[in-house]
Amino acid sequence: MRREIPLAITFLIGVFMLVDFFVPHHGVSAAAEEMKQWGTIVIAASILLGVGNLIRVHFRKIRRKSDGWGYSIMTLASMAVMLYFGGPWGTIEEGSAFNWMFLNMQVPLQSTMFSLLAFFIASAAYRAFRLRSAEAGLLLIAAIIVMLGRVPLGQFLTRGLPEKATLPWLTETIMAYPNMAAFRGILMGAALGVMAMGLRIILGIERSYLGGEK
Amino acid sequence: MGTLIWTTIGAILTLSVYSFLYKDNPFYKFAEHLVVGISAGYYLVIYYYNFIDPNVVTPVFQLRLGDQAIGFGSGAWWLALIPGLLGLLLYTRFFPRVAWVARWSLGIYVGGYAGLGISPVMQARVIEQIGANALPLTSVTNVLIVVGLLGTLAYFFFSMKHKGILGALARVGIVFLMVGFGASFGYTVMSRISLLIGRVSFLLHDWLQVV
Amino acid sequence: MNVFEKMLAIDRRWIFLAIGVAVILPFFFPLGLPVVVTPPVQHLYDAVDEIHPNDAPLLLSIDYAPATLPELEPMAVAILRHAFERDVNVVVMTLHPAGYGLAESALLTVAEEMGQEYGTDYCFLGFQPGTSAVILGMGVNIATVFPEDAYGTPLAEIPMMDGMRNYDDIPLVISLAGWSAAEAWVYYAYQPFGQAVGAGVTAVMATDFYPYLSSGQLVGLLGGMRGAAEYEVLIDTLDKGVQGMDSQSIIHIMIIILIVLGNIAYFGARRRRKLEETEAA
Amino acid sequence: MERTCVALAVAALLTVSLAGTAGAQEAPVEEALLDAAPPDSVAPAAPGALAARDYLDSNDAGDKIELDWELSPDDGEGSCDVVAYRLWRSQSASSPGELVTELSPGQTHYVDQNLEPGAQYYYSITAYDGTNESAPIACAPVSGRVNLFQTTRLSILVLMAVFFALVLIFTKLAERGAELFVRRIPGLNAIEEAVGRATEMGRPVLYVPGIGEIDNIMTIASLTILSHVAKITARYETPLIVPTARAVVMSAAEEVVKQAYAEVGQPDAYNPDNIRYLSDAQFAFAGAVNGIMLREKPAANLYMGAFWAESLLLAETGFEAGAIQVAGTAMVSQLPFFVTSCDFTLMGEELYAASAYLSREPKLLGGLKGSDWMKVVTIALMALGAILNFMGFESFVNWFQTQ
Repeated sequence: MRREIPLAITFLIGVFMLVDFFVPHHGVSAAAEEMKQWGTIVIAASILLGVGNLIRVHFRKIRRKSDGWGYSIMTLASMAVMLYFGGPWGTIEEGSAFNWMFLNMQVPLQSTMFSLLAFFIASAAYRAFRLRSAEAGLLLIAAIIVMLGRVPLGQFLTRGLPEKATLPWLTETIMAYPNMAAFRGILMGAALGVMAMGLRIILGIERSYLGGEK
Repeated sequence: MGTLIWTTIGAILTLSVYSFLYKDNPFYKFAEHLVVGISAGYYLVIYYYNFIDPNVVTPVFQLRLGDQAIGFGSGAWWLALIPGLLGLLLYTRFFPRVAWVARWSLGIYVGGYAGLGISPVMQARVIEQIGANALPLTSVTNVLIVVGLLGTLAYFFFSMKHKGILGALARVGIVFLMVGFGASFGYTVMSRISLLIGRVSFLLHDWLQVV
Repeated sequence: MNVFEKMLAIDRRWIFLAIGVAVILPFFFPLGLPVVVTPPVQHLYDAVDEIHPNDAPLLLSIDYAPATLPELEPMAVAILRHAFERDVNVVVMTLHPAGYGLAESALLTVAEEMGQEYGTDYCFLGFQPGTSAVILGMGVNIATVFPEDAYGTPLAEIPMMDGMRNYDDIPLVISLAGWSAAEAWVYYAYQPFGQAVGAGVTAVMATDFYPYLSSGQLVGLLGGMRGAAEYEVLIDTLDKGVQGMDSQSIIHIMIIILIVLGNIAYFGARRRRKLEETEAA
Repeated sequence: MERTCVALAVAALLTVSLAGTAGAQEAPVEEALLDAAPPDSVAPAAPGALAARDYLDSNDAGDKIELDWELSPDDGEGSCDVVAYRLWRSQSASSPGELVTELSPGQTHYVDQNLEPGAQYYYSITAYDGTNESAPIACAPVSGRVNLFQTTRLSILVLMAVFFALVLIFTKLAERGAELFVRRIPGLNAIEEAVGRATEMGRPVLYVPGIGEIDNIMTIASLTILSHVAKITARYETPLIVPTARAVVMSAAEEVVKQAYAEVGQPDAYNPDNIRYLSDAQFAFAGAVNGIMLREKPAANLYMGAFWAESLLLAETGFEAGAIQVAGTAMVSQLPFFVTSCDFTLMGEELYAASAYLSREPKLLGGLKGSDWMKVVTIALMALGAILNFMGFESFVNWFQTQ
């Protein structure tokens, strides 16, 4: 009962969505659209579970005074502030406190975290691109050619040479052929994996996401 | 003035994140915990206003009585009840004894999207590719693409040991994979640095205004 | 622990420091490392260069969002400078909801710097939702899509806009976008109306746009910061683009050197280990 | 043509100003000059025959109708004063109905969309010069036909059927106990070794199921692998930390881990505080995970699922923290970074294969074998297509062009 019903639901909806792709009829697509929207709503509603978990974990940290509990207060506090400004008595329009906090705290924090990649990509290259094996060698050489081909200096180095010997040309060629061929292969294999998995889910063979077997 | 204050806050947070490059430290911990809290509050609010309120609360509580809306896509209030209910079912997870009920919503969601995903993937990643890769081996580039694709697929062939022809093909596949990985690694460097330049110009130009 | 092993064990924070310096320095001392102008950029430059001064305007669609600002804003600045330098009228609009402020600030800063006058030399239409619909609509009648400019003035009352009907009155459209907007201009302005379209996109997107160039659907293309830098070289006012490319070049080269050093160290250390093993044996 | 238009405009002006004395309405010269179409009392000649038909003998929902017409003689030539074509739609023959759209001169084609399938529509078109409108040209009533099958997608259906057949056949074989060989995937041993090492060192295992939503198949595959990992950690009572970026994934992960601990008879070792929701915001999540790596010092980091730009942020920090790292994703854009910065990486399909392989469940192996033989089928089709193309029979390959 606990498992059969959800599996039955999964099967019915899954098959319906599968069919929808091939049937242009309005009734079908309208129903599919509606169900897609249900999905987004379920996800939107689920955020409360996440926040609940967040509160529980940090609350326990604070109560146990386990190290870094001060920061947990910070997390809960900043969340509370956001909720206060965004709550029914607040507003989320442009210029609102809610919006300001988003634009001037969350956005810069996120884009700075993102920009850390500039540093990490360098350190990763330094330590990972070692000629340990022939394969590693290929990785290394391809990377170097493309890096040179991307910057004006690279162009500068090979100016004068016939077009098909310049680094930029080499770069584009590597990106357009070997690179693309390999990625097509990965994507095709992965696609089959996705479909097999999808089928297993619909048929209820794959059910780990519902929590193990029983 | 107000902007200056906000810019300064942004700048301080930016620097706190960069301090992580030296080592984990109170400033980074502060920034990290702050952004987690803010984003949690942010998404809770945004999800409510963007999905729950317009698609569930409004239609249901207006109980659009008398309007003829029936059938899917009509936005009829009783249709809005269903996702609302599914959403509520999720919350049974807060009560261990009935937590399993949440699986119903999960089942609908996962099942629906599993079915939804299959056909487009088949279309874009397999069918279209057959058309795109049915290339006569009449030019170097065609050979490159076909050989590369064959090799990679061979590498991902699990039903036999990689020996003999299959083994050789798989080796070719690895060659292409490695070249591909190296190339796209190098190709990405530029955009990553652009991000850093963006942040630095925020600090030097928008905040300190020294350049 | 010999020099090689030291190199292998180098604290990666030195690398971070080097990267940081390489990014910051060019802001203060632009090196102006050699930038070779590529054909796509040259063509876009020429297209702008052929527009008659004080006549039919260049339509610049600034469609980027904050995320891609560092790569695309330098393009906007360079193009605007070029146009204003030659007294070419410019109409600016945006198709990205978050683009309004960015487009406005870029336009106003350059206009002020070049002493241009609103309404006679340039004009800002603001944002309209519905990308493809907007582009198609403007092909029939601009005034139906943008009845008034961003500040509520009816187009008819704006000197430079008066009498403008549709793409027949626009010699060139340039879209700067980190998303599909640039393609939208090709599909909905070039295809149906034969409007000349140029584009500026992020470095990552650039490769996807080369086909449009060879097929002539785009008159020219700026790819990422490099495109901006090349344009700055053409109008010889070096700015963020070239600065950016300085940092880019330095860091790219730096990474390559690091890789080489890393390998020297790796092999040096390995040889030494081998030697020790043989001695031990 | 431009020139003729201007000339005609001027000519028109003269006639107007002459007519002016005869009391016809004045036309201010400058205004007229601005506009190729001088305001006159003469309507442009009507466009030629209008034809309407159901949009591309429909694979659509029957809600589109395609219209073609011939240019008005005054469009670009003649009196050269067509500013726009006006397309009208009506449910009855009697009235012109509503204005569908205005189309610029020179256009002769339009597809009217979002109509009611099956309903009858009467279309008419007029030429318009800004003031006057020509007589409407009507055409026979049309209606969109509803289709029940998208014929252009037949090839997709066929190959899907083939694939599913293969999968089901192998699954049945497996259930019957047939020995299905599947070669060992190197990355998989790595997972077990990594977890083993963490156990020896008495330090936790960090398992990141990606930042994909649970509808992402990579995430589902990841959850399957997670249940396998959880069983190992449960046996050795090694703490297992699972940070998530999606609430639903978090609750699914809770189920999976709790279940795994129960199955190996360690229900009490399960610590709910270790399955954490951090943030839906990509880099807030990455930042928080980095924090975990540096403060709770996991000895093994497993990244399995859908990753975007945060991949390298995690892997580099994890390396600095000295953990063994095994990644698995089908995100091609991120594979280069995992491959370079992790000890082992499950690439693309290997991620899906892993879930089947680990749970050693014959049913799951069926899917793997099915995919394998589907690859063979695909390659055969490509080769055949290439040959036929070469010989000039393109229809075969075109059958696979579905967009």
